[in-house]
Amino acid sequence: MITQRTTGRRKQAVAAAAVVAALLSTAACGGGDDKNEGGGSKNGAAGFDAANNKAAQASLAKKGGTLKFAGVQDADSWDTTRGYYGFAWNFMRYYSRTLVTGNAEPGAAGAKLTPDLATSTAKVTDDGKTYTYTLRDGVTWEDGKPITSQDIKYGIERQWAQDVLSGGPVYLKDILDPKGEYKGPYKDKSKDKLGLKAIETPDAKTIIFKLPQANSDFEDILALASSAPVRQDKDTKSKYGLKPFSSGPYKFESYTPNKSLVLVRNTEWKASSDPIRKAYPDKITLNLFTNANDMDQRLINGDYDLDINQTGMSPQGRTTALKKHKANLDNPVSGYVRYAVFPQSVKPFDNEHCRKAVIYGADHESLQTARGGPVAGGDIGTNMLPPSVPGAEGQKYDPYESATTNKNGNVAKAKEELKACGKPNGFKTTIAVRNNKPVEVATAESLQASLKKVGITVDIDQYDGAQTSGIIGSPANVKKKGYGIIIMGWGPDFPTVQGFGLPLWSGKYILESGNNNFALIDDKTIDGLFDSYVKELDEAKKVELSTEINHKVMEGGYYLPFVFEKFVNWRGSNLANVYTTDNYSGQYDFVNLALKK
Amino acid sequence: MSENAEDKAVSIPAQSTGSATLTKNAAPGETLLKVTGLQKHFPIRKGLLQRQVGAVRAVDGIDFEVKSGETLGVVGESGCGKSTMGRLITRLLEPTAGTVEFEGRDITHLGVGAMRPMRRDVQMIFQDPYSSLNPRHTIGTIVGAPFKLQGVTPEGGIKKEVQRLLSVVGLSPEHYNRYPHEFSGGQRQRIGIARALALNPKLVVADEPVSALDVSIQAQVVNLLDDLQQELGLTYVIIAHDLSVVRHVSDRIAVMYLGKIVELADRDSLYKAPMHPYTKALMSAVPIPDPRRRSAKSERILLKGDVPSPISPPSGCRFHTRCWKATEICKTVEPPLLELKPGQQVACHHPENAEDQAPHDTVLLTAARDAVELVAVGTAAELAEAERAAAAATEEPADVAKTSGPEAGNAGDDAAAAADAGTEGESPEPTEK
Amino acid sequence: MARGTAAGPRAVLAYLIRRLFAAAVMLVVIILVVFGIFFLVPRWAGVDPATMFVGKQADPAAIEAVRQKLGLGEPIFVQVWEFFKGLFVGRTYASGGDVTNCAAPCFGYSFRNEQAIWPVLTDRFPVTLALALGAAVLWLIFGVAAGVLSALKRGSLWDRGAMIVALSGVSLPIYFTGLLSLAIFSYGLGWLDAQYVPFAESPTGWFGGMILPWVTLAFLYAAMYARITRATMLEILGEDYIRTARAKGLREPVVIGKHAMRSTMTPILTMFGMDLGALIGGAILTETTFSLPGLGQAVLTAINTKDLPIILGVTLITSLAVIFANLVVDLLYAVIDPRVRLS
Amino acid sequence: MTELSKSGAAMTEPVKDSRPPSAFLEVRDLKVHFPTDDGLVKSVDGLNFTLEKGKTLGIVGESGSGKSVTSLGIMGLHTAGQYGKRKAQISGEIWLDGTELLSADPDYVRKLRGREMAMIFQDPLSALHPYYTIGQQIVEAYRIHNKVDKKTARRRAVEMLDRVGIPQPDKRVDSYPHEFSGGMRQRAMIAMSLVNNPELLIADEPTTALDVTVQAQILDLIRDLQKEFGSAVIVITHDLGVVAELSDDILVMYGGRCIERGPAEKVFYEPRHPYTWGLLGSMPRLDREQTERLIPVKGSPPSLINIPSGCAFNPRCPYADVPKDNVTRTVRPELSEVGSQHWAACHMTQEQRERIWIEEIAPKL
Repeated sequence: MITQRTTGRRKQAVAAAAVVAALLSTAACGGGDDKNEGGGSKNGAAGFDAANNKAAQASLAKKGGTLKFAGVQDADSWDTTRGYYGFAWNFMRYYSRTLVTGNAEPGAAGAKLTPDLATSTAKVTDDGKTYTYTLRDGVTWEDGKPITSQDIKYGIERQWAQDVLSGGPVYLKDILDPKGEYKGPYKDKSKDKLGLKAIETPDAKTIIFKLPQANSDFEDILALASSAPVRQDKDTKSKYGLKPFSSGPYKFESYTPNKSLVLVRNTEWKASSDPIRKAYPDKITLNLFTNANDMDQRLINGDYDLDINQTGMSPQGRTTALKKHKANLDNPVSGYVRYAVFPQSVKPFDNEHCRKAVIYGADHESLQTARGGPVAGGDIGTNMLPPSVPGAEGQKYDPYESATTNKNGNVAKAKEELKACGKPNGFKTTIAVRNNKPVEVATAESLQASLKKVGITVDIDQYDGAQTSGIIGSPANVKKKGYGIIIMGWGPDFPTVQGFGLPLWSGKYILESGNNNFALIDDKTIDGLFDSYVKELDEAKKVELSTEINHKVMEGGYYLPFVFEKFVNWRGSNLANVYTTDNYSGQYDFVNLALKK
Repeated sequence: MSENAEDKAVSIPAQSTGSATLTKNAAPGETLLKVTGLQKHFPIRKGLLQRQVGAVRAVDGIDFEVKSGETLGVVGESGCGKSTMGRLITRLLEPTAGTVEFEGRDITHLGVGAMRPMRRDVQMIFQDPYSSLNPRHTIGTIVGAPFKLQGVTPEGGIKKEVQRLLSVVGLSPEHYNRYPHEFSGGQRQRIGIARALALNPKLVVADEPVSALDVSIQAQVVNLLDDLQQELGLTYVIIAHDLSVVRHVSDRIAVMYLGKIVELADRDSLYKAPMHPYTKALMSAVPIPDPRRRSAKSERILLKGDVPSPISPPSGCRFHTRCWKATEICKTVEPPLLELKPGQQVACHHPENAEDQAPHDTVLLTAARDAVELVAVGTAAELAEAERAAAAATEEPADVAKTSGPEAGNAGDDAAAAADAGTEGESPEPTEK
Repeated sequence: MARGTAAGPRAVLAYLIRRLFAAAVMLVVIILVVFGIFFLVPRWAGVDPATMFVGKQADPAAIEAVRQKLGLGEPIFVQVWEFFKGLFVGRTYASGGDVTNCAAPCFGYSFRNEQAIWPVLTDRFPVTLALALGAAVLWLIFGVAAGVLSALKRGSLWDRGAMIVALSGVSLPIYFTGLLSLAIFSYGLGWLDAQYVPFAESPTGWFGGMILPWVTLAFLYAAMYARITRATMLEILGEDYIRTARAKGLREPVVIGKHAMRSTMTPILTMFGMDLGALIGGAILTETTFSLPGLGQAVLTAINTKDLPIILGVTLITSLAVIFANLVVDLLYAVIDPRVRLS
Repeated sequence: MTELSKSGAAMTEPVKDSRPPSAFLEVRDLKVHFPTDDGLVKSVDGLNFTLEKGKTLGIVGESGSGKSVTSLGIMGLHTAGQYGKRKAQISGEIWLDGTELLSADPDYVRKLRGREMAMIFQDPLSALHPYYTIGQQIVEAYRIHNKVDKKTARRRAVEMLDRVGIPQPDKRVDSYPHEFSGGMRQRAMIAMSLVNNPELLIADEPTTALDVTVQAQILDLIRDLQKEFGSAVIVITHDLGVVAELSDDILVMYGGRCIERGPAEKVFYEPRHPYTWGLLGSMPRLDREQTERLIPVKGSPPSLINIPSGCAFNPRCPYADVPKDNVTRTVRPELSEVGSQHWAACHMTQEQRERIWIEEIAPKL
């Protein structure tokens, strides 16, 4: 998933924030309108963290009304094939269905898969290479026609047409057609445009996936919005995202990019065909803002119910809300890990002792503070696996004692490691940091300060954050620029060790451009563990393997995790049945949000 | 005259050595400046490509000489080209055609570098004592600037020399460190004169040196110029619109009309017996500070309309559109500037006070009949009285004015057209009033 | 300044043609500069613009396709030529079996939003125009009025107060005054709901939502105009022709309102013409602060996402607007001051 | 001529407890002072004169002598359009046709401006509004005081332009001031001033900005029009030639006060003040034989903030020491009658002055 919320324009706004915040607090004092105080009442907010991993005020949910989203960032695309933003996938469940999907339940339960278009989860052969699904009866498109297995196949095939439909995840393409033989539906010579061999549709109700190699996360991938059906006669290719054809309870009424979106009920959708979606509101709107403070203020005022971007409030809005409207806030774990990573191509980070010297030398508490502190920033990161991923141990696994003994840095240990590295007097290197993320710049400065104490001198290079993949995604460029430390963050596309860690830690994923394995980890053991993982169908074993992969990565000292990210999210007082879900990394589950009675 | 007394008390180096004056300056009577066929046309550009669509013929072929030690006065109305002429002979402007010779040397097209030594010998005094002095510089800096520009260090240093110059023009040497705003108009003009005198010039061109000054101050400056000429043997070209001032200061006078010299004569000849009708009209127009003259039933030649545009001056004699003596020849043939009497040159076919140059051509142009009006001078009250007294008189001046109309007929059209373009000609000479 | 008799219709026409020609040249230069900034500068910096348009899993095929679609493989002059062609005859974007027609006037096509630019511009331009015009009316009325009053009551408490406010108006940035006004009037006191409502939906709602943006944008300029008006008015009041007007026996309000005002308008109009360009900048900031769905918001989003076609389109349309408005100002100038001839 | 009851309004005006005026225009002890940062500028400091209809008064003086301030004072233009705190302080009495203006309602005085009293200014280019046509400006001047439609007013404007000698007046009426030559502009200015047949016309340096030949035309025009309309005229100028031509009476101002006043002939031929002598001696004259040197007045005009004590002219006066006891430097001389209708303000005795004039000054002129 990609988050792009904190953009350059924030800086200006932040500048004026202090004054405005001061004014606001006085203004709010005089208000005397305590609608946000007190938990659980019919008109009141449910209370602090009331919806974090549990459903708040589910009993107050009503049918009808208009659910109002606000946001500062539009989706990259509302085309199910092309979208990659987490909030977009979350929102797509309103108008698109997949064979299987995450449970509509709070917390970890939400990440469990449940059949959606399919009657049950897949029948998988023992070798893990064949997945068969049968479609439910009564599943329809917005024009009333039934959804067929061919529609699902066509929707998936669209991933192959990267030249037209770029932007979305391509896991299925890599798994089903690793050699890239299929050219996509638009260049498909067959009459029905369903030339992909790996998927078979013997009849309209049955779909069979034949994997060249087993992948134990395959069903998780099928649960992604990018596996949603698309009907061939309604495929408007690159413009599909402007008006996707609905298979869910809502359909597009109007959409103007970067401005507004309105969903209305899809009258052809039958509740009986859908065990997941409750479809409470009559109408769902999204309005886009340019001024994040303005948007937060409108959320607080009750003009809008929810921030669609789900990346936490802006610093100013957060301050106000924490003071005055704490009951409206939840503080979930975002699924993101924020970290520094050491490219092994840049000396002396080819030596693991030098990497560890940095880990020991860092003041983890001040890094956490730079990220926003325990509430807005998150708990000190002690390892690389986010708590929402199965196999994660959270702060219980702390190989460098970052959250305990060494939380303010351990100079002695760091010096020891430097000696072992052969650089007893320290060394010089450069931190690469995105210039459009003030918080990351702050962490870089914090790191710079604490490393100075152990004799490691660092320069900070702020590069154009909009061109991340071109600058740090090219290992050659990283080496040339001497970026010994890169500051980044990462969240899972789907909540498994594969969905999170494969692009970061697998030697196969070292790419010339668009690289995300910044550390250039090419470790046979780790690659072997991933291979075992994808073949393993047993859930418990998968969890064990996930834990092991995490341990191996941490032992190599490739990463200095800062925090297991948390954010402060606003929950409108008017909302019922609100809960966060691990399926979307701690975001509220949009699909079953309701307005209060 | 206290200033005078002071002036004479100051010793002036150029004079103190007696003969030095003569070696420095050309002997009196020798030609110092000679101007031949001098022209200056300011192009008028229009349109996207800035094509030249015409020219303001500010100075359009004039010849004259200035002899060492004399004062040549130049008079004329706005737009006649007198200021442009001043700038041409000081080479502040580059002539379009013709030559300017100074001490026998052609300086018409000398470059900046070659002109530098010449600049010492030719200096200019400007009309406006307020705007010609930099308000941020002290008097010492202003008057001393020519030394620095020319790289000359006078004996005893610049400061001493500047203080000497200040006393020469009747200012106190203590004024050295003051700024222009601390001085009155007359004092500022004295500063301008001191600056012009700094390098001991041979020729001083003064453009309207007193017209911005009050009457009582005017006289001070006129006297000062007079004294300086006598003491330093200076040669002046004084440009002015005020005929009385010009008469007072000049030995010879050139009258200009639309870029041409129409009459060039000794002062006394010119004022006693002007030959050119324009000169006559010009002198007649000057109000005389004598209330008795009006009761003496004196009459005045009143020219009609305005000066035509220097962009398209009239053919033949340029004055023919406003001249009461104009005949056919005046319209077609441009009269040459001829010496009709020793010391009096005039460019006219039918001069006054001299033999008619084109006696055969006697038919007046129709416009000429209305070109001029003779009016009585007097206060309204007196005239009203006179009219009542002569109620039965057949000739009534006011009536004539009414029936003919001030600018009737063709002449009127010309004048109107001229009025349109009139001020365009003024633009190259912004300082003229 | 050439002088002559009053300009006839032919002179006005010739003037207009000349100005339009100059405007066209200007636009071409603007297009070239914007092209240069967004296509050439990243290339010099060693970054392929095409990679900015693809997603997280950068597929080489996708990058190539984007490059082809945007025409980035072509030399810059071909790209520019294609763009101009699109303006007049429309153009077709084709890639991988996906064909998109962009009818004339084709201002380009945004691959971020899969939209032709022209509808985006026509959708958003009225908002910006309404903001700019409303603010311009406000600042002209209040700025000029305050300036005149200050001039007439020179040295009074009103004068000093107004000039202090004006000074603060000139010095404070829009996002500050904007946020401040939002905080006070919208969030705090709740007098005005500064939320954009389309005019067609509710004219009163639209008006209510525009008040704060108008005032915020106008404040900056009103302050400047008050200062310039005051200074000019004081100067004009010293003119001889004002004395003449009084000597005729005119009432003081007529002297000020007719004779002095008309002359005062000349420098104000000159300044107004120059401010039009800056006004767009101010409008962008204001739209951002108040989340108005205008051109400013569109261009800001486009800059953040490197959506060149939108940026180019907005730049063009605003340049056109500024050039057009300047033409109007120049014509008005000639109407106010007869000495100015259209040449 | 459209006649509005010009004198009727006088009855409604408060009449000052003062002796009634003896002339059409009577100015009594007029003082106009301006407060400035540097001090009080006493531009006019106690001025008296009278003027009858049909007669011309010439006011002569150098820059800063207070002559223009006097004219603006009579027109009431120091109080109209005074903004801000620094207002001109005016005292004295101005009686115009039986009405005292300084104590009158300002709006009443405003109505008199342009109708009963009008003014011609020095520089017609700056005195005419550059943005309005000549016609518009004249029409406006006419319609303020006459309830007529625009057409009638325009006819009147054309008529006036014709009267002041502007060719093709029906066309030129639509021209802008900048399209006129200097002389034409001044004619238009005069047409505008006279459009309501004012009984008092004040011409402030009417020809200073003009060329000699044009000056002659304008002087002729003013004279002619005055004869026709029978107005009282005040001509303000620094040019003794202009005064000599136009004026019946002459008033010489110095340092904000009148130092000599009398019939033109007396002032020119029997001047009784050293400053008047100085003015006459400073002037090169075309009508006399060439003199070798001019006789200037030494020094510069006084500052109006620190007017010299005693006689304001004493620092520049060659005869300051003729009267005894240093009286010229301590006592301000009052005007005293030196002949029929002829006054001068000088400490020297009549005899002394007569002797100096005849023996020392007159021969040199």
